[in-house]
Amino acid sequence: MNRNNDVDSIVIRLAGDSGDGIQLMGSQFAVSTALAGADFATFPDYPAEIRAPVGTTFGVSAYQINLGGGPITTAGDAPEVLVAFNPAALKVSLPLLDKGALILINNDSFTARNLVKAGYDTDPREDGTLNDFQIVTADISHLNLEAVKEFGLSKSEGGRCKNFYALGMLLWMFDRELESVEAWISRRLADQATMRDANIRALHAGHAFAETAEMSANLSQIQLAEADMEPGEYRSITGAEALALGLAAAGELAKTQVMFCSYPITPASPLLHRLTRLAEMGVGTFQAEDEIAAICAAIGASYGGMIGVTSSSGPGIALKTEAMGLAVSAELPLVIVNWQRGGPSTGLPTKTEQSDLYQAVYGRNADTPLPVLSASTSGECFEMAIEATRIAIRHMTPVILLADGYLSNAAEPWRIPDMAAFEPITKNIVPESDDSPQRRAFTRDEKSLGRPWVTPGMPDLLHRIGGLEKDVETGHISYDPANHQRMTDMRAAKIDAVAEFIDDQRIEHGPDSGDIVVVGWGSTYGPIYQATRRTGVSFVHLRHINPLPRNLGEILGRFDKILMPEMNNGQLSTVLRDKLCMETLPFSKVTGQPFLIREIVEKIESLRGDV
Amino acid sequence: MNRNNDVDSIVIRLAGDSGDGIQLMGSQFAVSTALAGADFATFPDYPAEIRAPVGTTFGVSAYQINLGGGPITTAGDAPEVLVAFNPAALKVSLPLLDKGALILINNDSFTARNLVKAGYDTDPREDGTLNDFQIVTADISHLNLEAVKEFGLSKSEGGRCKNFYALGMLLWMFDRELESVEAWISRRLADQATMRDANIRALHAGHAFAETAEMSANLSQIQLAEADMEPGEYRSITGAEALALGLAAAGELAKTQVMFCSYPITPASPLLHRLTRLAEMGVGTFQAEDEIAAICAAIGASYGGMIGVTSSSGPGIALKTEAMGLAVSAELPLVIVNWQRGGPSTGLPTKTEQSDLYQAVYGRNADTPLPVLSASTSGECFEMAIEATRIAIRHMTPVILLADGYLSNAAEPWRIPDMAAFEPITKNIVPESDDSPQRRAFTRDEKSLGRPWVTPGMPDLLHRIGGLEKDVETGHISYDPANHQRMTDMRAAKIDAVAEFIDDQRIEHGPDSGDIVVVGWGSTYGPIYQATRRTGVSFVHLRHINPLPRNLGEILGRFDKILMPEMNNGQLSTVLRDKLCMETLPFSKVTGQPFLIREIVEKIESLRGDV
Amino acid sequence: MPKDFATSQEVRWCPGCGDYAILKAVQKALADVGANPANTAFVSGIGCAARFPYYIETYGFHTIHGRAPAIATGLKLANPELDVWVVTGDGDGLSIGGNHLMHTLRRNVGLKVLLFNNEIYGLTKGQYSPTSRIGTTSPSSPRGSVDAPISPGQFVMGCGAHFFARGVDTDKVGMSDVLRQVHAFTGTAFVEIFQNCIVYNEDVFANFTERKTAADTQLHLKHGEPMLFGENNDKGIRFNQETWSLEVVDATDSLNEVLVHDEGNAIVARLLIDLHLPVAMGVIYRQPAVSFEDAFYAHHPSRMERKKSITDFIRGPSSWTVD
Amino acid sequence: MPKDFATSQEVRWCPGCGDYAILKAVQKALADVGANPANTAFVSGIGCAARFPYYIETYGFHTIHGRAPAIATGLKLANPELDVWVVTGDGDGLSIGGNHLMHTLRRNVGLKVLLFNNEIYGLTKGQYSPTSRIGTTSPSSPRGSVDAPISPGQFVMGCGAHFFARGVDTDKVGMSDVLRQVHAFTGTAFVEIFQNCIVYNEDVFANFTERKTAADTQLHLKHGEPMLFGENNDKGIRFNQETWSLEVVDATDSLNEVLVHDEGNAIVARLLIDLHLPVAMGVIYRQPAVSFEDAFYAHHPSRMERKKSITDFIRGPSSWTVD
Ligand SMILES: Cc1ncc(C[n+]2csc(CCOP(=O)(O)OP(=O)(O)O)c2C)c(N)n1
Ligand SMILES: Cc1ncc(C[n+]2csc(CCOP(=O)(O)OP(=O)(O)O)c2C)c(N)n1
Ligand code: SF4
Ligand code: SF4
Ligand SMILES: [Mg+2]
Ligand SMILES: [Mg+2]
Repeated sequence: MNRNNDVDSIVIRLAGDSGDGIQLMGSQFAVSTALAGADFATFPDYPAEIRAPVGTTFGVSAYQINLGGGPITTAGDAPEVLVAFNPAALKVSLPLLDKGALILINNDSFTARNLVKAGYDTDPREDGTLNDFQIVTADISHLNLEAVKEFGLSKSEGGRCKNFYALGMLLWMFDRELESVEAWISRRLADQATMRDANIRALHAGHAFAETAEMSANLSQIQLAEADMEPGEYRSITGAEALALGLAAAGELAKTQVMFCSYPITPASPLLHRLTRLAEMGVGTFQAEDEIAAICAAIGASYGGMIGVTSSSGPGIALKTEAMGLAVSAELPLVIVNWQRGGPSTGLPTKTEQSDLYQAVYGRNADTPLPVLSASTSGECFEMAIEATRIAIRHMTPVILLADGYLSNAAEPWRIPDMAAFEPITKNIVPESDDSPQRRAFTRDEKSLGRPWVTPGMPDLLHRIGGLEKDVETGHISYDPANHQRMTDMRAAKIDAVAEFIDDQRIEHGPDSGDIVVVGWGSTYGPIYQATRRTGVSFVHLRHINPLPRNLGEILGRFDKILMPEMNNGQLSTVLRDKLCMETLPFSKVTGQPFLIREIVEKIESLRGDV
Repeated sequence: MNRNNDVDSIVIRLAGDSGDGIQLMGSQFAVSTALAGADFATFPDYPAEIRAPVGTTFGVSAYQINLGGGPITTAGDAPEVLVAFNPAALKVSLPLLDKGALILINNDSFTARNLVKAGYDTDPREDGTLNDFQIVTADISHLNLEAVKEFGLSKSEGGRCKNFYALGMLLWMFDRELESVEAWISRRLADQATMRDANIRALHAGHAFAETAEMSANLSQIQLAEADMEPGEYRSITGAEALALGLAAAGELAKTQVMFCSYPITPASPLLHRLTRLAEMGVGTFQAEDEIAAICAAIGASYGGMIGVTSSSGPGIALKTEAMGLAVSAELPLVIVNWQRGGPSTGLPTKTEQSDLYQAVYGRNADTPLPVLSASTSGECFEMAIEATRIAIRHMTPVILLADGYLSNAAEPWRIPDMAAFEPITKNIVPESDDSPQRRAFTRDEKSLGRPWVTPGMPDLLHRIGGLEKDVETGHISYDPANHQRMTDMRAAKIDAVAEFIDDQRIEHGPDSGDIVVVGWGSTYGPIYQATRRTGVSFVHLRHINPLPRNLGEILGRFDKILMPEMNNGQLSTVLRDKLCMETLPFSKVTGQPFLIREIVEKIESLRGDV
Repeated sequence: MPKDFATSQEVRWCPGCGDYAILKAVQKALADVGANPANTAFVSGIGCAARFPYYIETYGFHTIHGRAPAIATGLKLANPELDVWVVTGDGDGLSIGGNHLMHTLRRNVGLKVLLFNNEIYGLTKGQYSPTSRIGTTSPSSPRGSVDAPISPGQFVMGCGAHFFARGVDTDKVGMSDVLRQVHAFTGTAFVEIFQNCIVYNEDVFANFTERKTAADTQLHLKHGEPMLFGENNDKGIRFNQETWSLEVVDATDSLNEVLVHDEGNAIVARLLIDLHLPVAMGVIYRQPAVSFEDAFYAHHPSRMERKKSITDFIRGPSSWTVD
Repeated sequence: MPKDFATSQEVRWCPGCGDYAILKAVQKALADVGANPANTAFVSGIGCAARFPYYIETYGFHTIHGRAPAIATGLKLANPELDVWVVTGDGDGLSIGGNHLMHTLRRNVGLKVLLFNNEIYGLTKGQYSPTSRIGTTSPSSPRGSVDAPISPGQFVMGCGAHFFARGVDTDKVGMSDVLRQVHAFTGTAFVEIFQNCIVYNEDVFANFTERKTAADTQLHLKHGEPMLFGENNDKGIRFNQETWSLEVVDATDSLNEVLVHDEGNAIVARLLIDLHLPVAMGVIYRQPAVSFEDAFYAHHPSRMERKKSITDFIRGPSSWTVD
């Protein structure tokens, strides 16, 4: 690590026990960082167990932050600063570090018992394990308890301020202000005056301690470059937050309420939790008895005139596929959000993956096409939620929006959009005519092929819908062979028609043609962005996966090699071979972990060697 | 129609009310045809309603038979003989006929009331509608009642013999013996002596009537060529029958019982019904509360050491996809049969389609590959059931076997196989070692990557399985990133390994290379077979769809154009583009009806024009 | 007029099917109570019974197997002003759809659920169902079924139902009385209708549905009135505390011992459900409680109205400006 | 020895979770009854409770959410000699898995079902569950839940259960007694275990599980014995026919009015299930009946043995020879 100098960006990892308040400390650090003008990206990495036994390696909770001059698009490859709250945290984090990294250790926790729990036979501080690193140790637990002594808290209450003590130290290291954190503590603990004051005290004490002679001998302040961010108002946002706001915004743009129906599942639940807090924006949440009931209730809500939305992760989406067919057949709008996680089956529920693309594009019985979108960053979840809703209502179809476990929890600075810039979402009009209501309800818009959204309660439009094949014109049940062909063609044409409404594919950066283009989708945006910038190759990132943007084939055709990094076994490659009949070079990583920038850089370099 | 002559083959369609006993009459006709040495293929075509109102067009039940010198592989394009039991039957069948066809009409049913019900304003026998056809009319209802008068039956009971009266006429026309039908009636109605005798009488009376002067003036006997069939013992078989027998045979070959768990659904139920009759062959059937319970009970049965099998059609298979992931993850054998039908959603439940290929190959969350097989003919369902079970047990994986609504009900002559010719199905061995039972239960065979089938009740092998990611060696839960990659790779390699065990792809007929090859799968075998024979182009038909036979790419590479007729929107084309990166020419028919031979012939001819 | 509730679609049940009579009864009941067709929706799953919406001139949604209660719940939440009816069969409602029914009932969603119980899977050609009696022979149980059936009444009571009634397909008077009460109920009103499938399960209920003997084999319940039946109301039902069960008594002798029907008594309701002969009909149990949608709206801070714009929320807990 | 039933796997529930005590009780009960580990299988769904099989040295299958009863049914059918236990939670068993539970119970499949009721979804971080009381605040119901909960006891009785018992996680004596009876039962033995989730729903059952007051707040039932409770068995339960409900009486005064527990009485069982204080514990209902697997095998023409070879069947009704 490049201490005592100005650096462009830096990667910090905080790690400790699940009970140590690491996630809180991390997100507060991120925000205070941002307030000082830095860009950042975070990666919360916590255990599968709810509350694993104290001191164990599988109970380690970590939070990685990459901050500095922008654009920062990933939480960073190798942490350059590690704050290790206990031996287990040290143990699991060490393999991630490059030589020379700075490790800040909480001495107090390195008891014989904790060393054993972490699986250390000897003390790593003394046995040479840390020789390649810069070590700074401090008795954080003890110092913190001293600092808050006067508040008369119990030992465990007092101990809970430790994360703010450590945060104080960090904030000094990066020369950040304490105000925003202080304000946050005051808000959050408004009705627990003692805890509030104790935490604020701990924060200041940590800051002061770092500034003192003893500490600053080993630890010096780091000046981060300011990010060169577009002017505007910013906030920190996770994917779940952005998607929740996006759905609410879509409802507002469509002048319709949003009914969100879901069943809890990792990592989809945060969206449900967020939406319960947006009730005053016309959002309702219904916790159904299972995933099937959830999508069915959403379909019912759409039938009733609200925007029905459901969300889950892979195993839950699997259960919803039969009902998706109904929504396709009945031509009702619906938004289905999939927060992908490691599989198959229960798999690695708290780890990220993007392996549900097959399921989204092809995973239904019969010829049942539907639009598939994908969000690339936490902030982009906002726009994609609006885009998904817009397509659902315009084409009267269910739409799948793919996100993943990483996006759900990862925070980044997000420029607050100007809502006036979004076009309203309009519904197809019921044709005025003497035709039967049934026919009027199935008179499709010529361009989008979307039918009008006729809902029970509207006078004079009584009609019946269902999952049996319908006459392409009258909407009545039809067993006619020729009609089935026409309906099958119409359903395909309707989804193809989406391409007429969406933006052309753009190249994120790099030359317009050349030897290599890297194609990504979803949360691999961050690492691919950096890797392609560093290597100067072209980067194309997909938000619309079905249908693909009309010009995609033409763009990709200008390159010799199409490299496709994916956190799955090559699923987007299948789609591109299928739809564009193009040879691609799949580059898979299926470990439950996001790509490192360097992994992609190396791959590009090795490809270049071949060229 | 080429009357009074020997003909090579002929297509006959029987059509009447659901209550007229058409299906029975058809299947008996087929068998007696076969006994006389003809090859045949049948296509039962019945209404969606259980018992539609008498005389309506939507209540028409039909049975089409193509018979003669073989090989006969489809029920034929245009019927050359139509037996119309009532006006509605005439009305719906007429559009299928070519000019010159012979129509045998039951005069008695052409009442004013029935004409109205069928939607005829005037009598088609008199208004010129039938000018292009040869018409033979007979008062079948009335003649039949006369014939059975002496048995003192009620009018409705007596009327129920009508189908055998008509069958007698048909059998005379084709110079067939009455014995086999008589024997069948005697067996079926063993405990209803009067009905038995009345039906036999009707059969003979019809036969005699056709022979009499009045009739034979209009109707003359047709001599069919004898089929040039391989020597052996034959029977008539439908796909549901063959699949049931195949599962029982697989159990016998594996020396294991078969537990079939399913939930009724059209057109999958016939397999359940058949299997309930094979109990003494070690087959159990469990009618579960829904499709999810059905696959789960099958998984439980497999876990308990029996061969778990489940079956459904598209919407039901959709519900099973989550549990398939569990079987993949837990590495348990399982056979999943999909009798495809028209979709999306409830779609056209009684019509055939092959549109669940996407679902079979790609339709699960995560990277969850599994083998996909497909049966081409009714008889082949037998071998494919054995093949599916063999793969499931060898590789310890769920296997999807695709069939369809057409195969479920269509009968054909089937050469009874010699069971001694099938290799036994062997289970992977539990390694003798000092390793933990958990590790032993997950020690995979080197070539197939299948693990041993260790089941509760075995002493000293206690271990635990589940859907969380497992260590590739010990089988214990593992959250390790590198292990997840290894397991993902292993799961893919295991399914790829299936290709090492299966037969190479063969060319059904036609040159080894050239301008056009037609590639099919499933029940399109019949029409493609005929169309390629007639046009002399090469024909490749797939039984293994995932993985594909190793040499497939090489074979197809020798042709300029790959024509792919499918009863879906081009799904196998996607798979070939994906797996072989080959350009194909999809040729879709999605009408719920099988391809006609001529449709494919025309397509080939138009392609040839292009070449 | 009942015929105002008929659609142009040809009714396609088997001739003689009990569904026809139920359709008539529902059309009549809707006309009687003056229902507004545009504000009425019928939601069904899959099965013969589930074809119902095609034949009734209101809004209608023929959905997928077993899921009608879940879809109807979403519809009712989206528009609580609607009268939402669910039509289901013993297979649709109690086999694949049991879970949704249970949760609908415990939540007390304002749906009117008509379960056509014919003790068979009609549409799929006659397999035994979860209400089929042990020993039912069918294509999937040629030697007779071995599964013990579920009692729809006991099941819905166990799920915390607030309204349970019964009717016979062809009993015009009884059915229209029940349907009117169903219409008036807030919360889940569940009706088991004994429906004759003449093709696959003919006359399974004949022992108590035959017109001739109905007076002796059916007990028509009325809240606050004694449980009397028989041609001259000469028989009654009494609770025997020794055996903890209901028994038939001669009402002329011991009228004072005859139970008076209290719709709110869940214990007696369960005894009535198990009564074999006579079979209890009419509203067996009714215990009004707040409906799910009422609780949902009462609790929703804005009653689903948009009180604030996205611009009021979008900043989150803190924001900063880059210029 | 109980510890013979412990696996090498580290137990990963939150420190203080009620699941630990249940694990101990089950391990002890298996040791006590001399269960053969190789002939015992634990099948579970997904949830904190469902981690159970990893920690017990028998065969084990950690399956998918809600489906354990269906998988266990297949297992039991394939090998009826096994002791098959199902471990489930209030979410796993009563939310997503309600349908399978219902059908398992009505069929009376020989499974031993332990439902760990903590009135919350533990594993997914604390959302309210179908047994959570109205007003439960949770991440998905920050203003309190509005759904009326299901009563596990009433539900299983409604499904035609033949065995229903209750226990408290930390009550060693009561639990081991119940578990022994579960082990001995043929048919579905269903136990609701009140389990404390210290992280997301701490002490919801404290009003009757506190050791100090347990004698006054729990009614431990024994077949054939009067329903007495209290420090000195000085309180009893009586049936009030006026109100059709159970009530507490002073047992010293009116011992003769105190009900004697009859496990076979489904009506009293339902009253006991609804009793608020004291809360009824132990075997509340037991009415043995033939199990599904016994009926299945008794009915299966060959008891699943292969009596005939495929070659005996393959010809079908008629065949012919081509030479
Ligand atoms: C997912 C799914 N599974 C199975 C079916 C097949 N299916 C249609 S209706 C039905 C049962 C019908 O029985 P019931 O609900 O009693 O209605 P009935 O026909 O007797 O009125 C079944 C199994 C289906 N359509 N969809
Ligand atoms: C198909 C599916 N849906 C949802 C989930 C997420 N999930 C896992 S456990 C659980 C609920 C757990 O609650 P409960 O059964 O009460 O068990 P507890 O954790 O409280 O012991 C849920 C919703 C899942 N794993 N799979
Ligand atoms: S099969 Fe039975 S339930 Fe279905 S329409 Fe026919 S008679 Fe009615
Ligand atoms: S979350 Fe609750 S139920 Fe789950 S392990 Fe922790 S304390 Fe136990
Ligand atoms: Mg039914
Ligand atoms: Mg729980």
